[in-house]
Amino acid sequence: MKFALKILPKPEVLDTQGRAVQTTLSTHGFNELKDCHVGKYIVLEVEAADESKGLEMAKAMAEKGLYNPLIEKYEVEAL
Amino acid sequence: MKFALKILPKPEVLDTQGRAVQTTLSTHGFNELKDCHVGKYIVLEVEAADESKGLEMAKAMAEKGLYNPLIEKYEVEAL
Amino acid sequence: MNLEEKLKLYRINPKEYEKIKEILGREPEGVEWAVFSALWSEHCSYKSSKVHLKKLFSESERVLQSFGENAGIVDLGEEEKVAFKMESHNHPSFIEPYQGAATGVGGILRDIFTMGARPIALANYLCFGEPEAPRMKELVDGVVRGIGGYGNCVGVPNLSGQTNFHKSYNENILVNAMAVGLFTEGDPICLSQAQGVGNLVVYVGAKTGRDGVHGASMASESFDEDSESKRPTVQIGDPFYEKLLIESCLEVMKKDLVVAIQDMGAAGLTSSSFEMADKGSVGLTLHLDKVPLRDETMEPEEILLSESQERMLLICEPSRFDELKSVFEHWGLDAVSVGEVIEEPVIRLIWKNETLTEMSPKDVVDNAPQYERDYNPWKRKDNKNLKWASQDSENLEDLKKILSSHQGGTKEWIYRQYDQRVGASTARDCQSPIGVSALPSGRGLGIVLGCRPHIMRQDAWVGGMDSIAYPAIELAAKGFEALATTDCLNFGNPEKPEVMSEFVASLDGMNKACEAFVTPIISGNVSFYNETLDKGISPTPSTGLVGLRPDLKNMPESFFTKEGESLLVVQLGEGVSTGYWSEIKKGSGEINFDEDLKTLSLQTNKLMNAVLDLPVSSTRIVSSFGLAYTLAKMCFEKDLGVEVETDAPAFLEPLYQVVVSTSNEKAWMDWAGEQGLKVEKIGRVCQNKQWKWNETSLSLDELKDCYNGSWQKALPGL
Amino acid sequence: MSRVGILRFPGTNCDRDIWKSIEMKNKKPEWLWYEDSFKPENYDAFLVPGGFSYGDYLRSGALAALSPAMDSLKKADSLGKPIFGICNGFQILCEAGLLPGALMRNDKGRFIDQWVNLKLENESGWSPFEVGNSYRMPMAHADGRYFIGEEGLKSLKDNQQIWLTYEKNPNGSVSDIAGVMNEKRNVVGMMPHPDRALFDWMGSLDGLKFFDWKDEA
Ligand SMILES: Nc1ncnc2c1ncn2[C@@H]1O[C@H](COP(=O)(O)OP(=O)(O)O)[C@@H](O)[C@H]1O
Ligand SMILES: [Mg+2]
Repeated sequence: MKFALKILPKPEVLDTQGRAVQTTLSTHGFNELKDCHVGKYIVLEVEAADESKGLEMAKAMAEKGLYNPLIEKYEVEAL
Repeated sequence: MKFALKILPKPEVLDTQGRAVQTTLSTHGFNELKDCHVGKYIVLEVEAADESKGLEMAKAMAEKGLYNPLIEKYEVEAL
Repeated sequence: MNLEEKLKLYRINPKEYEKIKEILGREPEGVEWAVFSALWSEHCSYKSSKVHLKKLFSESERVLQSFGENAGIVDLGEEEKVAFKMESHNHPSFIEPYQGAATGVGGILRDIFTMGARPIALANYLCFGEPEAPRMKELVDGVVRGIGGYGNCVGVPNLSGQTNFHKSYNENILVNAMAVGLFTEGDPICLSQAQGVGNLVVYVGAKTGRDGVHGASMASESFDEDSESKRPTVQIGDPFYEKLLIESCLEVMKKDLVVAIQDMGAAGLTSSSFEMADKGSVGLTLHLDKVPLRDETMEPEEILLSESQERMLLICEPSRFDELKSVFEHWGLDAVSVGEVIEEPVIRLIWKNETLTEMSPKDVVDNAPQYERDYNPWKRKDNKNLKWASQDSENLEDLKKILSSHQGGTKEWIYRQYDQRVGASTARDCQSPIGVSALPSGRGLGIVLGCRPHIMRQDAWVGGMDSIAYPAIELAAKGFEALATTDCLNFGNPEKPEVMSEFVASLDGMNKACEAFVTPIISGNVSFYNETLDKGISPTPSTGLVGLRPDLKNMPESFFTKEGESLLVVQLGEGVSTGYWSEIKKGSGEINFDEDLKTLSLQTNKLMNAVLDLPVSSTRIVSSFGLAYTLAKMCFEKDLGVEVETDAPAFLEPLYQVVVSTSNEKAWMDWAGEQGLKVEKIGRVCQNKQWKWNETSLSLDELKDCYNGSWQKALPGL
Repeated sequence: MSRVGILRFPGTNCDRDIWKSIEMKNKKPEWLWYEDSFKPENYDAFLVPGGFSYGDYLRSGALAALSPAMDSLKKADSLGKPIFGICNGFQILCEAGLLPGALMRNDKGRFIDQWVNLKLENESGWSPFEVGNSYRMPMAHADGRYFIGEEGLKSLKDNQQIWLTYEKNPNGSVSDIAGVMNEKRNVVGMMPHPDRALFDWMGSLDGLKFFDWKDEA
């Protein structure tokens, strides 16, 4: 069973990568780009009895240290 | 309009981050984790006439350099 | 909110509140609370330490700028000058180790280039708890990654460091960073006095966010309690932005476009604007609504207190503003005029055409409270019985235990993660006891850190003295003359007399040594309240010294380079400590030090000259674990062994001795006779891979494995 | 005197080191700013220095590869001009497609600063030219693991495009690769720093041998 964690910097936290990507792309021909945030995409393949168990597990892994709650937020998604 | 790029290392490329996450998690007792891949999650906020135009733009940005086809693959998603 | 709650939230005590009312002639209102809270904080006002810092030895012929500016400056002659300073980022690093340490590096670099100097070197002084303490592995990893992440990216080499482990740091780690900047011919020194009525106040760099806004300051009536997003936000450092800021700021200074400049550090815009105005005896208008914001919903109080990184405030003549702006634009940065210098000595805070308040910077800055905290006179411990003599209890096999311990083992894991050569001027890196940067004039600039917490625990006065003497001797052993000092005084709660007593005693020890060695303290920082649940840290007045050497030729190595060379020990002073090993083994230690510092300094100076004049291949100060350990470390690099015959103790710690290896023993012995110094031959360097001490012989390969394996053993997985 | 264009991006931090290296070889260095196009005909050779262009954000070298100066550099390549990228400069040249392959995070996931010994595998348009010789210099990078797919590697080998290899692989690079060249051999890139091995006091002089090129030598 596969799950994806989408991890992004919290909105109030400075997103240094997002800032650099946004300014660079918008000056190089993509001025339609208004905002950009760069985070992590983690695919976890877990062995679980059912989807809800798997989801729980994925969350537990995230909480164990795959994201930093002081500066990041995350969502889980079943793939 | 917001779009997300999900970028992952190509299967033939050694995913050192994925490997590191897996080792850490399994030392923490998450034996159910069978495989793990770490990539990027990029949220783009673009000004576009409609969704299909926006999607096109997001793809164009990806192709312009947000991913490196030699080592990565990506998917776009409208948010 | 009643008054009591408010005072608590803004961390202002009742007496201070009375003083504020006296100053204002009324009760404080609105943002005034935040301004007093910030500027009267321990961090900004030095209220517990100022009376003692005033006593510090801080001048010499070479000192161009001492306390009072962003960093001190020393004249090196030949049109070269250096600015340097050290600062703590202990608490933020404990909360978020990567960002805490990274922003610590960013902050200290800004202090340096604000003065007009190009940063050329970094050094870091770290204290961690026991490896098995909760979160410790994560803290070590995060701090080291953070320092490397920032320093490497911004392109300033890390040349030196020191790392200590002790249980007193389990819940209060220390992260102190030092930066050194260079002025070459024609580089102006820029100061922070606002001047020139009608000049513009210009905001440069990153946009302001809610980063680091004090919990205390969040309490103003204007905020609703429930708002999650208004909680203090972790400050994020962007070394890439900092690099742009360095280049652009140095360029505008060189083009003479700035009248005054100041970085926005602790308490952000508030402290920078009030201090600039105060120093220049002028006033400023500040249109807070013109400050570039990351989040448009920010309120004036948050803008005033934000500690967003990579921002500067500068004063510029209106006619030069366009030129200034275009330099920043070239580097991709915004420069925005947010106010004006006015004659009336007040800070006028304006928000959408409405004056929020007018406050006199003199009243707030100069009238900040100062406390003479209680302390007791220091009683030096009398340990006259402790002698420099071989101990019955010594077991030479313990050398393996020392080398395999995290305290005595390699720190390579740390400095491999630091770029030590960017800038192409590194002559000695972190592997050497002192870092050396090659100056354009061809001379060498030595950088070294001091303060050994185990000595502090034995005697705070001697520990303070040692924070200067030990690094000064390390410099001399490579032929460098110590020129000046910066410090970072990390202590527990100053309201406790026992902590304050240690503070005063160690400062006195430092000061006496600075006078004797003529290494004035020209910049620094005090970090109190390193305490959790009533448990404070070992007193840790870390120091950074810079030294100068006339050339880079024949600089001694710190390891043996040639077989057959004689091993000599040069004695400077007669002090003795039971050393670090005794503390680890028995939990405590003793020290006997009763030296005439003037003599110690003279002897050190003689050693420096000898290193420059006499044939010498390697030198190394005998360190915390004693002679046996020091010799072993000198063997590793080239796999050369030693044969030692001596009746010296193996693990006691001398204050002080220096090991010298030379092909010309006679020259050194003659010198010792002439100069009246004690030099003893203890053995020779040999080809076979044995560490031999009298009858005991240990395999060098085994010792090396102990040393190199120590890190993984203590912190597996890192 | 040969004119050497040195590219500068926001975040480049070995630019002044390269300037020094070029001057030591009695050549004339000139800055080329990333935002500005330039005329390749006016220069004899080009250097892309190390550093952290754009903070290494997204991928090392990726954002720099998008800048106008890189379009001019591609023209320079089409004219066969010698181009040399060091460290971040190597990453930029790969991201821009001027060199094959990609540089990924070191296998242990950490920045590594250490001395390395390199072996010259094949001759390129850039010095040194003594195939088989070994050179000692520092490296300092987080993203230096050279990667190229199987086919790519085969063609690198077949065309003798592997320029330098590590004596002892520090970062997990495929086939110990420390530097490569393009098919025409005018473009080269390497991760270690010859610009940090120029004087005795630096610990090695080997770096001095890396700042000449064929049409001049
Ligand atoms: N935090 C650090 N950053 C950089 N270098 C460090 C750090 N900690 C220790 N080092 C370096 O590691 C080497 C060994 O340190 P240490 O074991 O304390 O021995 P020494 O007695 O030589 O200082 C020293 O040369 C020191 O400069
Ligand atoms: Mg040391």
